[in-house]
Order: sequence, then C-alpha cells, then structure tokens
Amino acid sequence: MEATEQEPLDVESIRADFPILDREVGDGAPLVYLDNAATTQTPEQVIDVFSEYYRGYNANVHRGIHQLSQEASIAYEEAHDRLAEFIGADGREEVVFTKNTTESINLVAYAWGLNELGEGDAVVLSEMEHHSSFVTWQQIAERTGAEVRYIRVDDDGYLDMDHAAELIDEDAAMVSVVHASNVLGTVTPMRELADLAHDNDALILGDGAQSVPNRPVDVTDLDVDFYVFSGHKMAGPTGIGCLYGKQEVLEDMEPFLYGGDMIRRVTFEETTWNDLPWKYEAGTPLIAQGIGLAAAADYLDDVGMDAIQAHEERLTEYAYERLDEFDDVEIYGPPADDRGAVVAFNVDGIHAHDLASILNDHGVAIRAGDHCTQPLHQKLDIAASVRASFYFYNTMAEVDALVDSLDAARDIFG
Amino acid sequence: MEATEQEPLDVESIRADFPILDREVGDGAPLVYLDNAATTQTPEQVIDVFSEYYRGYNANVHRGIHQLSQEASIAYEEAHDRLAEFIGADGREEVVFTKNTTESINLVAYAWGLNELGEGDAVVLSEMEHHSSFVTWQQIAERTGAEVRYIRVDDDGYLDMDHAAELIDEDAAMVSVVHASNVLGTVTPMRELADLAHDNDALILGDGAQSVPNRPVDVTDLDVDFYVFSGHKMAGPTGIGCLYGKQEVLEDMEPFLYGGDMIRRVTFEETTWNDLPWKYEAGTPLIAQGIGLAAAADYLDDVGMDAIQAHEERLTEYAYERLDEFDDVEIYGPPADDRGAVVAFNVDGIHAHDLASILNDHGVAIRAGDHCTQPLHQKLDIAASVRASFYFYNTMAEVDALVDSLDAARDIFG
Amino acid sequence: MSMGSDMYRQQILDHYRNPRNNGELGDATFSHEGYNPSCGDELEFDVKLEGDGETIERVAFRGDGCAISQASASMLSQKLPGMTLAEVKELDRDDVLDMLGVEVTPMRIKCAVLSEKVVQDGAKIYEGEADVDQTSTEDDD
Amino acid sequence: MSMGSDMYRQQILDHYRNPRNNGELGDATFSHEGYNPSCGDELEFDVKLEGDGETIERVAFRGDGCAISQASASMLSQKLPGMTLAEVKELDRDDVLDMLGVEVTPMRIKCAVLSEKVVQDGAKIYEGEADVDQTSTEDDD
Ligand SMILES: Cc1ncc(COP(=O)(O)O)c(C=O)c1O
Ligand SMILES: Cc1ncc(COP(=O)(O)O)c(C=O)c1O
Repeated sequence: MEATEQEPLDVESIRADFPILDREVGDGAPLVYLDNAATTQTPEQVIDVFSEYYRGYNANVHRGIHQLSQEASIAYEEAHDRLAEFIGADGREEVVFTKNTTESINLVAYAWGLNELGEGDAVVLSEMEHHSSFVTWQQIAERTGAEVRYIRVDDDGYLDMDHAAELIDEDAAMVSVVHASNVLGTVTPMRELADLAHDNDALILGDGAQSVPNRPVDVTDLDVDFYVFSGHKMAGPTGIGCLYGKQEVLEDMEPFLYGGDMIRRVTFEETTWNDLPWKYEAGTPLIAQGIGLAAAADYLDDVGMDAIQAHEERLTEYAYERLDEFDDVEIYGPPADDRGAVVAFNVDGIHAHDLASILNDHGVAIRAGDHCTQPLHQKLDIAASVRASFYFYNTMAEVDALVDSLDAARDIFG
Repeated sequence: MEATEQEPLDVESIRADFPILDREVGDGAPLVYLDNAATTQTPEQVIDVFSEYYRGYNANVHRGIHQLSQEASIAYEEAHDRLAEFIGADGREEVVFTKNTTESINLVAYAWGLNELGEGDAVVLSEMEHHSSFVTWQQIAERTGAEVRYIRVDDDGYLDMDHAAELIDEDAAMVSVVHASNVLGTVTPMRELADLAHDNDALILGDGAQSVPNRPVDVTDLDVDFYVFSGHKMAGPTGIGCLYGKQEVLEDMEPFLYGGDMIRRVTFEETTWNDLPWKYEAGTPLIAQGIGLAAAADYLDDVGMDAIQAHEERLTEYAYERLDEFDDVEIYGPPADDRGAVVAFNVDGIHAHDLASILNDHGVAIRAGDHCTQPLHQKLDIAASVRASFYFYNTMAEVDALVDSLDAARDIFG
Repeated sequence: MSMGSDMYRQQILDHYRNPRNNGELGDATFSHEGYNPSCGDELEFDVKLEGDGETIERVAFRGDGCAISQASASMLSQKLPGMTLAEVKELDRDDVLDMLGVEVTPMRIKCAVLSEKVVQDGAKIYEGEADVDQTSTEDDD
Repeated sequence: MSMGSDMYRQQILDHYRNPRNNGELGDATFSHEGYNPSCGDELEFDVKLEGDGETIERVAFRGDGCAISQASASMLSQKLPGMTLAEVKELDRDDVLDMLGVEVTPMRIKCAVLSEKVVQDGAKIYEGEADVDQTSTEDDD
C-alpha cells in the first residue's frame, strides 16, 4: 500500500461538522467513537439535507407533473449521477439505490443467482465474507443446487491467491469477495480476482462496504460486474445503499422487486420493465436518503478520499503498534502498514463483551462479537473479538484513550 | 361509513407544523398540496427526529455494547412496539420494517409465495390493485405455475362480492386486496374478505397504503394474515414501510433477505434464523427512518385518527360535490359520502397531463397519470386521470382553489 | 421559471386538435411505436422511404396522449419528408423544442421528445443498428 | 446511569474464574443448550431430578462466554437443587438479577438471563410443553 504524501487533515475543523463527537457517555466520559466499521457518524451537511428536503420539496418522484415533484425528481435522479461519479461508474444507469449493502447483494443473488445458477455451477466466496454475502450465497446455492467454494485466508489474513486460481475454474459462475475485510482489515486484490473470474466467464461482485468509505474506488479500474456498499458507513444516512452493475449486465438481468416505477407497461396479461436504473427500484424510492447520500459523497470529496485514506492509515498503524506492545493482546490480520482502518483483537483472559462493557465506562465505543463473520471466527477459533475501527475524524489521542483504557479491564480481571 | 361526530380539527395550528405548506410555486402562487395519496408532508416533530438521531445517538443497533448503540437499539426496537400499537398488532414480533409497501408485498411474495405456490393454486386479486401487488403476484404466479384471478370492480367502483365469493374457492391460496383504492377511493370489506379467505384455508394480505394514514385500522379486528403500508404516506419519512404479519404465520415462513442480524448462527455448513421480527430485517436496518415512523404515529395519534378521518371525509365530500356540478367532469368511483380521501377525475377534452401542468401554474399540486393502476385504467378505458387527494392539513379553501383553477384549463382548451 | 400554461400556444393547440398526417401508410417502408411511461402517451409512426432507401418520402402517425406529445408528433410529421435517415438520427432534444416553439417544463420534456425518439429508433432498427420492441422515453436523459 | 464496570464485583469474577458445578452429569434426566446470538455465549445444562420426577437433585453445566453469562450459570447451578420444575418455570428476569447482585447494563441483560432461559426451556421440553432445538435469548423481551 503506497503511503501517498498527503497534507495532514485538519481534524479539528472536521470534527466541528460532527456534533455527536462532542457528546459524553456514562458518568461524563467524553465519547471516543471507534465503531466506524459498524456505522460512521454523519456531518451537519448531510443532516441538513433532511430538513431542507422535508421543509422544502418533499414529494413523490418520477411521475409527478407538479413543481414539488419536479424538484424532488431532479434531485433524486441527480443523486444517482453523483454516486456514479463517486465510484467511477459510467452513469446513473449503473447505480441502483437499495436500503443497504445486504439488500444489494440479495438483489444480485435473487435476480441473477436464482435464475442463472444450477447444478454444476460454483459460487466462489472467501472465508472472510460478511454474513450478508456468506449467508445469501449459501442459501441461493442450496436452492439452485450450485456449490459454494471458499478461498482460503492464510495465517496473516491474506487471501491465498493460488487457492483462488484453483477454485475459480470453468464451473465458477460467480465470484463474490469482500474488498476490505471488516475484521482483519485485509484489502483483497479485486482486479486480479476480476481477471480470474472473467477468464473463466464468471461474474464478480465486490463487497465495498469497507472500502468505498475509506479509499478512492474506481469500479471501472477494478473491472467488477457488481459492486455494493452502504451509506451509513460513509458519513451518509441509514437506510440507503448502492448496487453498482455494469450496464450490459444490469440490462440482461431480470428485475428483483416488482411494483410501481419499475415497470413500463402493465396489462392483465403481461408486464414490461422500465429502463435502468429504475427497473431495479420498485415502489416509492428512498428519496431523502438518496439525496442525503449524494451530500455525503460531496462531503467526502471535499475532504478528499486520498487524504482520508492517508489519515486512516496513520491512525491504524499507530493503533496496531501501540496494541502490539502488550503480550496479552492478540491482533488478527495483516501487518500494521497493510490494512484497512480496522483492528480486531483480544486481550488474554478477558472476554470481548466484558472488555467492551468496561471500555464503555471510559467513553470508548468499540464493537465486540463476531462482527457478522461467524465462519471467520470459527476458523480463527475464537468466539468473539473486539474491534476498533477508525474514520477520518478520529485522532491519535483517541487511539491513546483506547489503549490506556485496557488497563482498567486488566485491573478488574487481572 | 359512519360520520363519527368529531370536533373539527384546528387545521390552522396543525399547518404550523408543516412549513412546506407555506411555500410558493411558479410565479408566486401559494402551494395547494393535493397529492397526498402519492406522498404526504412531514411535520416538524418527525423532521426533528433526524437531527436528534444523527446529532445525539447514531450507531448501529442490536449488537453493540457501547452506549450509543444501546440508545439506538432501544429506540429502534421500541419503534416496532409503537407501530404494533398503532395498528392493533400484538407486539413487535408482528411488525417488520421494510423500505415501503412495495417491498412488504414482495417479501411475502418471495418468502411465502415462491415456496408455497404451485400449479392448481390461485392468487386472488382485485381489478383495482396497485402495481406493487398486481405486478408482484403476476410474476410470482408465472414462476410457480399458480393462477391469478381478479375480483371484478363494478360500475360504481365497488368490489363485486358475489364474484369474490366465487373466485375465493378451495384452490385459493392467497387473497391480496387493497383496503382503500388509491384511485377510486373505494374502501373494501377487508374483514369479509378475510373470512372468505380463511373459510377456504387461504391467507389474506391487506394493502393498507391508503388506509393506515387516513382512518383507525386494527389488524386484529380485520383478522388479516398480512397487512402492508408506507411511512411516506402517513406523515412519516421516505424509505420506511411496514409488514404486519400474524406471529404464527411469520414464524412458519422462510426468511426473505439474508445477511447480518437475521441469523442466529452461521457455519460453513448451515445457518439458523433469528427470532421475530429480526428474522426479516437483514443487514443494518432503517434505524433513523424507523424511529421517525414511530414519531409519525405519535403525531397522528395526537391529532387523533378519528378526527383525521372525519376531516378528510368532509373535504372529500365537498370536493366531490363541487366537481360533480360540472357537466364536463367525470369522477371515478363510489359516491361522495362513501370513499377514502381521493377523487380521481377527467375534464372533457383536456388530457390529464395538460390539466396538471396548467393547475401547477396556480399552485395546485395534483397527480396525473395512471397512478400505478394501469389495468384499472384499461378497464375504465381511459389512458390517464387526474387525482386530488387530501390529508388532515388540507382546507375547504384548498378544494375551492382546485375547482376554480379548472377554469384556466378550460379557457385554454375550450 | 417557465410556466406550464405557456406551453399551450395557439400553434400547439391547433396541431393537437387537427393533427397533420394522422393515419396509416399502406406502403410503409418501416413502422415503429413508442410509449411514454410517465404519461401514458402512445405514438406509432409509419415511414415510407424514396427509392434511394435513405430519404423520407412520406410519414403518417397515430397516437393518443397529451397535447404536447400529439402536437409534437404532428409537427414532426411535417418536417420529416425530404430528410435522410442520417439526418433524422442527428436530431436532438433542442431541435424538437425549437420546432415546438414553446418552453417545455422539465417534467413534460418526455412528452415533447417521444415522437423524435420513435422515428429515430425506427430508423435504427430499419438499418440494423438497434433492436427495441417499443421505444420508451425513460432512458432519455 | 449504571456503569459497566460495576457489574464486575468480586463475587461475579469468582464464579467466572471458578465456576461451580462445571461439567457433565452421567445420569441426567434431561439436558438442554442455549445460545446468545448477540454475544456468542453458549451454555449446556444437565439436570437430574429426584424420584418424584419434579424436584431437582443435581445440575451441571458447560459453557463458553463472557463473565456475566458464565457467572450467572454458576450461581444458578447452586440455587437450583431442591427447587421443583414448577418453581423453576416461575423464575423471571428479576430473580436472576437479584441473584447476581449487580446492576446489569441493558445490552448485557441477555448474557445474564441465558442460563435461566436454558433451564426453563429444558424443563418445558421435558414436560412436553415446548419444542425448541436450542434456546436463544433473542426473543427474551
Ligand atoms: C394502494 C397502494 N398500494 C401500494 C402503494 C405502493 O406504495 P410504495 O410506493 O410506498 O411502495 C401505493 C402508493 O403508491 C398505494 O396507493
Ligand atoms: C464487509 C461488509 N459487508 C457487508 C456489510 C453489510 O452492510 P449493511 O449492514 O449496511 O447491509 C458490512 C457491514 O456490516 C460489512 O462490513
């Protein structure tokens, strides 16, 4: 991972956009929010979209002739253009709004998988998939008779690419792999996987839930057929996600949800579908949320995705190194200088949930559990771990607060 | 329809909660918003939820031990209790949050229909279903080999209940009927349909998109198995809807979307599902939207659902009668005193879209088109209609503005 | 701010009430139909080419819809004869709006351009460059 | 505001480090297991009844999880002998919290009540009143 030479972020002034970061928890401990891989915080610029929308031009979109509907339609449709630009897609035709990453994956699994998969086909995942991809493909495979294969994750948390090349053979119909692991922090070689998939006439889906928020992503460079991510992990609102699909792939695919706005013509006998991307957006869409997500993309681009990545790498490296000083701490995944902005670990003799409860008393918000990757935890042979995850508004001092508060837990359990 | 003796609403003070209603459109015409069947406006009390949430306690729910996650989880889970109470369900187990009515229907169609329907089974709809139910069941039936039957709508816009009794026979597996038509305004005898369905061991789904916002609804009294509605039509936010399901029915049914939070345990071999309602809410849920919807239910209950219904009946009756004075106006559906808060009509010699454009110049926002009921429009043998639809913040003066502005269109097209 | 009422100039209303070239051609070289899902407007155009297989000799159309879509079809039907298919395919939204001579409000643009899209798609199908059953305005912008 | 650290009193830590009645019963009348999906805590209880088929003689449990879930199981295993199944089924959340003697923060309640729910479900299955493969705390409140 190249350490781009970046101007350090002005974190002080960025934090002013996030009033929640000034909050206290418990008995007055200042909040140290390090649960960003679960959900990021939302800047004023995005929050304001909701009052502007509902106070100014709330209306149903697409079909209204009156002015409110015109204004809402244009803003909602342009939000697709904005997201297309943000991830390097060709245009709004390639960007479908969903409610989250999970729905995006299910859309592909139902609309493509259920219709195209069968006996003799293989779906290739990795051992570190999030449940949203793991469970979905497992279930669709079971229904269709397809086989699921898991690319091995080696002891350092990297994908075993020899194993990948073995599994992605001519039976492979779909390769669905996480781009940045939400537990190990591993960043996978997405373009290499895409080439392997395409060499074998398979499609590839990249799970960008932990990459789009944290680093510049260009789906055209990655050459993926599908790419999925969530608004609530990239400074955007809850309840909105994206499915990117190559235009020709989305055109060929059957619809998923049926209803208003996704049809062209309906009779008692048959129905024809609307054009992209609306063919995949049935019913009244996530209007305010979509406009809010575009505002989040604006915000992130203003800060600068390169600068965000550089800042997060500094935080992550520092956190890793400070935690690594302790003999009773075990960190999972690749080395300090080659990972996304998450550090999952355990402290000897202290269960992850107990640790998280005690850290919460010190204002430190981290996640404890299996992080929706039970199979990976089975492989690591641990029931749970704690995970600290960073965003561009976090500071080195917050990393220190995390590390220092571990002592409180050691005192209790020591 | 009984005209409950109700205190008249204090519409003046209600309107103060909806700043958008003070807006102007075009060359300074005051907005007359009569497109409420498409989307209702949102009061300050609901808008405020978003800034309170994002500024105060935004976090991922269910699995977090830290305080923000506790606060968000409790608020999000209690939002289910609130909606259960609002529609007379037994508890949160029976209330699943979806993104809209359309997704709620698709959930049932995929999770129940795709698994349970087959050749020899019939799905019974009405001729006035919205595309969200019409297209969905049509497609699922085509995939499963089931037959779709349509209960006739008579010339006055009522369901032909003799025909219903004929169609709902022992082959019927699902009856899916709109509770209040979004075009004709017809209110269907949902309980009678439920009894017919249950006598034949069929399930029944009520489409409450146009009833939950406008009248007291008690799903237990209606004895429906499923009931669906959208937040954006009931003073709530976009991007949230509900699926009500009887607990035993939801327990028996397979899940729909797969992913995090809907599972209990995942291994490389198999997966078990979470308890209700979370089994049907995969991925990071619509947290802010769900809390916002509960605030909308609070708001509506403060105004009073009986008072809302009574006020809307007055508006609708008045609008119908004023429009009915003109020989060049044709109104569709039941008589003035027996309908929901929508009046769809056409003016002779003026296409619906031209009418809507001209009315917009006078600030009057109405919808023109097929209102996502193309088959009903084919039956009525019209390409389009205009539709005025009311909510509790509308006034008699706004009805006058609608009727008076028709003259401007007549002047142009006369 | 363009006003909706401004769209209904006398010329538009005249074409709407008395559409030119309304009907069918018995000897059409090709025909094509289109639909505007946001309005329900429908149009079907018949096109007869000259012997060069390139220049439009005559057109006729049938349709149902709002004043804007039908007037636009009528006016276009007068403009097409003498144009080559290559020229037809070059037409863009602005040409249509110029032809109409009124300011079309944003939500009605699709009504205005339906006729142009139908004829263009018809030409493309005829020349083997496209394969659409029915033109739709949804993918317009 | 109850603090997370307050949960870890000496007694809780002692039961966590030295769980009582840890192990298996060779002669169990019934056994049942449970899982807390929000934490990953697991517990399996073996219960041996007296000759009356009603009164608990001995219990043993095995488990894996956080201090709260394991201490709660250990403490409950001491409380159960001598109770009838009817009494066990009457236990509620407050009894468990009283037994623990600490304030449990809201997100940890499920850890605390897992042991109680496992034994209750086991009793119900034994008496033919319920049919669950594995107890889960999700449907708890
Ligand atoms: C009767 C009826 N059913 C279903 C729907 C679909 O609702 P949504 O677009 O929120 O999914 C609507 C609203 O358009 C409706 O009026
Ligand atoms: C790698 C990865 N994939 C998918 C998801 C699912 O995202 P969501 O819960 O927003 O659907 C997450 C987030 O939890 C994730 O980290």
